Amino acid sequence: MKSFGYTISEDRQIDFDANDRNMTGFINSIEPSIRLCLGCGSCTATCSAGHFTDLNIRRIHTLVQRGELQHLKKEIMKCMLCGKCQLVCPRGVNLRNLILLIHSALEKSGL
Amino acid sequence: MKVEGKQRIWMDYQKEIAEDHFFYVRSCVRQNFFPGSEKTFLRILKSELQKDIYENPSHTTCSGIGYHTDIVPFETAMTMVARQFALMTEAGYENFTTSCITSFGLYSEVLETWHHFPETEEKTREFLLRATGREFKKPNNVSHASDIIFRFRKEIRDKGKYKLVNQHTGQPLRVVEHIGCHYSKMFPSKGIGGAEYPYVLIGMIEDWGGEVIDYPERRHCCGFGFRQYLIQANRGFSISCSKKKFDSMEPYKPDMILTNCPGCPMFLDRWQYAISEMEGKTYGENGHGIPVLTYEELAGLVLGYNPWDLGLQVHQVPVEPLLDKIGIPYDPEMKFKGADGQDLGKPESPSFLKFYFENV
Amino acid sequence: MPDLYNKLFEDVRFREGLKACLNCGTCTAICPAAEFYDYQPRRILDILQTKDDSQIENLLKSNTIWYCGECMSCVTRCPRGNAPGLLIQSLRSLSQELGYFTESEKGRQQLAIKRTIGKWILEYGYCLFPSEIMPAMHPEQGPIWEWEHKNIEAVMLRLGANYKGTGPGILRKIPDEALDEIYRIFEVTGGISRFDKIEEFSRKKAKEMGMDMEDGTNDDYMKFIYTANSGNHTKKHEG
Amino acid sequence: MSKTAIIIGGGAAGMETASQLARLGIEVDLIEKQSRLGGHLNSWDRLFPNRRDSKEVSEYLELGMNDGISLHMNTEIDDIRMAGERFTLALRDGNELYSDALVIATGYEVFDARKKEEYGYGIYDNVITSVELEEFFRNNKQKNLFEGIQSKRVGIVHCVGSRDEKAGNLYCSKLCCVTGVKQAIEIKELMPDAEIFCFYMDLRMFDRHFEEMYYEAQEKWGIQFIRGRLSEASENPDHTLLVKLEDTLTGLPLKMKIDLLILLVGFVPSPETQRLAAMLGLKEGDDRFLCAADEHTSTNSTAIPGVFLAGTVKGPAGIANTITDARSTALQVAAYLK
Repeated sequence: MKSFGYTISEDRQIDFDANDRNMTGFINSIEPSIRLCLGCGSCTATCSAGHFTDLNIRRIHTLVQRGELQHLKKEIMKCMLCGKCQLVCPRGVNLRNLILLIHSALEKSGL
Repeated sequence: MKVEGKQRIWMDYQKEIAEDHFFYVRSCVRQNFFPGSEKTFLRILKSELQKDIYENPSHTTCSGIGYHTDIVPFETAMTMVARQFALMTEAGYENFTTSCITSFGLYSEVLETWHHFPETEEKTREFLLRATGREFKKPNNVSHASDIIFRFRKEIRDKGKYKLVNQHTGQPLRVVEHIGCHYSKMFPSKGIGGAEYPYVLIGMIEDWGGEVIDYPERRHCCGFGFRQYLIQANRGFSISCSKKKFDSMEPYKPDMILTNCPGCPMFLDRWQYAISEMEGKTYGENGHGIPVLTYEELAGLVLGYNPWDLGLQVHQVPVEPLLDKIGIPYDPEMKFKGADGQDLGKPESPSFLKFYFENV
Repeated sequence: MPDLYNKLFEDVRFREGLKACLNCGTCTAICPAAEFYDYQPRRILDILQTKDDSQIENLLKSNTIWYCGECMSCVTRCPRGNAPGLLIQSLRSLSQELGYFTESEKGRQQLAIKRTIGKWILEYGYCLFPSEIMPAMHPEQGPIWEWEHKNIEAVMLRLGANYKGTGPGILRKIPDEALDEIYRIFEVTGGISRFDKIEEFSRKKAKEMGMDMEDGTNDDYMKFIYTANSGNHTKKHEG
Repeated sequence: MSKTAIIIGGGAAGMETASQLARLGIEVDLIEKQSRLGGHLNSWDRLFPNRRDSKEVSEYLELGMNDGISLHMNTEIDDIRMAGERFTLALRDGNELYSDALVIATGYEVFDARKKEEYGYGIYDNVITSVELEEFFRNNKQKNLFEGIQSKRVGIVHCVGSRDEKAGNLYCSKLCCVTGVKQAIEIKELMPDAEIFCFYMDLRMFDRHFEEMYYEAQEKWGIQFIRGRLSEASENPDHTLLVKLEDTLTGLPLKMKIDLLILLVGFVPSPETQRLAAMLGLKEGDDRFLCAADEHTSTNSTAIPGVFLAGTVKGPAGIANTITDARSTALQVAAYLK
């Protein structure tokens, strides 16, 4: 194959149908409160780790719902599991458990 | 898909296209890559339709590619446009027609800007006068050359020798149309059929006997993106856009792609070659690729012009399979000959895209 | 720091392009650049709406504003009549006026465009000219272009062009008087000054980067900006 | 001679105004251009937020159609003349009606979804409006909504023709959000294995029990909400739809395959409302709905003495608010005629 000095890229869209959402199902079934997010961003605003890193807990939550978990391994390590997000969530979403479940879902699937 | 729904929208975007007496300006990309198309356009207008169309040798680029790569300021581009209008005014014409979609978009943008911000028109007039001593009237009618072919598509069909029908199966050819972004995305009312379902090429395809294929990525840009192709480091973007379109249209098995923009046919043609070299992937039947034509080339084929007079030999994706389907005779020996049969050698064969083959 | 927001506001394209964004994302949804680059037109409006000059300065110095392909697909869709594509054009103009474009990999490419397209406009009166489109710089043009380029005069003759000829026709020689006129247009309207700024700021940058820069297309800096790609432009996820 | 009122429009607003005026002893002519009273209510299946059958509300309104109300069905108005404090209505059938007060209750119509060209309504096979879904619920409940469709993914598109300069409507239609949530739940009730997505910009759950319904949709029914306005739909070879939007909470463009796309069409003033307004010289707002005498304090009267407004001629409103508004109009009319 020839090289012309550049590469053909995959698009960055969330390709919902191409994503494996089994892990999403697994996480949501163990922690049903995850479904209740209304996207307000209180969690991200208060996030201790978010003040020092680019961790965005709301974005992580949304990505999990879209089946985009594969890249989150490094991302969730930034979380200090302090639980402030959960404290401020107006819908009582257990975000701390979300982080733990992402961890075990990734581990389960060998990622 | 219900075509009546589209027809209703087409009715909403009727556009006035002048009948005769055109002041013609050329396209930089088209002259470089598809000179036969401009030649054919003038031939059709003059000898088939007996129209008056005038070209002033002094007209230049509108600077559109410079403008959209942002090295040319808006004030400069507006004054370049004004100069073309001045040449038109001096020649006594009022109907301005351009071969280029980037230009068409720029002329439309400039006229709209002058309309909404009259001080910019005043300033432009001052600039033009100072730089060239010229003055101008705004055109009465601005059209893209494809609008004109659209307007006279039925006359072309009536004079035509060929239809877009597969002579082996009797079925209409399956045609994908690709509209240049700057034709109507900025100003939907300036394009025939609007921005979402432009009708300008569909009208030609249908009236000439073909069948139009709508596919999910129809509206996607070819990926030129001006600076995105012109700089080698950015070309990955450009090729990825085209690939997205090919992947999306592939399941519909199109017989050809028809375009109205100067750049798009070049990219849709060349990127098929590049994709084949980079990934071994070819589109279309038997590794031949999907032929990409300009509307002038297609009109020329319908009218029975010699494919090698139209410039179909300077396509990287071979057009012979399409000619065979329509039943258009051609002389393979003459494909790469110069004027008077002069021997110019032949292009090399690509690694994967089938370029040379036995005449069927 | 210059008064950036107000400078942008002087550009009619900026005034036309920025009404009030409601952050719906219809622009980003169909933006080809957003599909392949770490880029969201919506974010551009978000930042501009803050009128915060320090954020705008970052934007003017970033790769971000150079990802857009100016296809204007965003303009068709915006439910508030904003035009992200026009805003990009005004940002790019200002970035070049202030020399900020040399601070980003994608911005630095402006010199290469100026020295090709810009030069050809003034020299030939065309944005492109076949003899200048070197197969080596455009390998994707394929064997067909290699053949055509090698036989350009004969191919142009075969296809009915008036290649470098007088009078009307395809790729005719544009009369010197006409070329003089467009040069004067560029002088009067700020085109030449834009070109000079691109040269001047690039020269400064090349020096700062310790690279050789001459006047053509073959010096180290030109080759570098034409081909350099950090590979950091397409990332989808943080971290 | 006792004073009378004419009410134009036999939907919820007109019916309730007529009923209340009759109760107050005022003689009323109620004009309806169709053959049936009830207006849009006849198209709805169940009402938000409690999903009660709309027919119950229709029955309530019909109970009010008592003595003292002269019904003029299938009746169109050609002209209205004002002389002194009397109104003369020239009807299409050649008859004339007279009154001392006039109530405009000609309502709204739903946005024509074909104008939102990029969603392909009227072009792609599997794009329908929220109104068509209601009709389906009302008439074909036993049938499978997905007949001939393989998988069961539904997309519900908010703000179709609302909050949209290009559709000509800058305003929010405010009832579409809750309609979407209601319909999402109803689809899920019919087909528990359906996957349902709402594509929204903001969820305007402004009224009592609306927010709770949103909560229920998420908690009990697993409806998924994606924050981004739909940018375009196109048709796949298998007649499913490819939709594109930005998932704005992740900042990434998103595409997905949808089997059935439901467009939540908003309110626009009905042509009849606009025609009567022009005839009488009533003031239209920049949203083309009619203006009352005062936006806060005189919401039922107009600048013209004797001309009153009821219901959705003044802008988007739900059934409960429409009925409340109609009662308030009736009181104002009664006070004026006294």
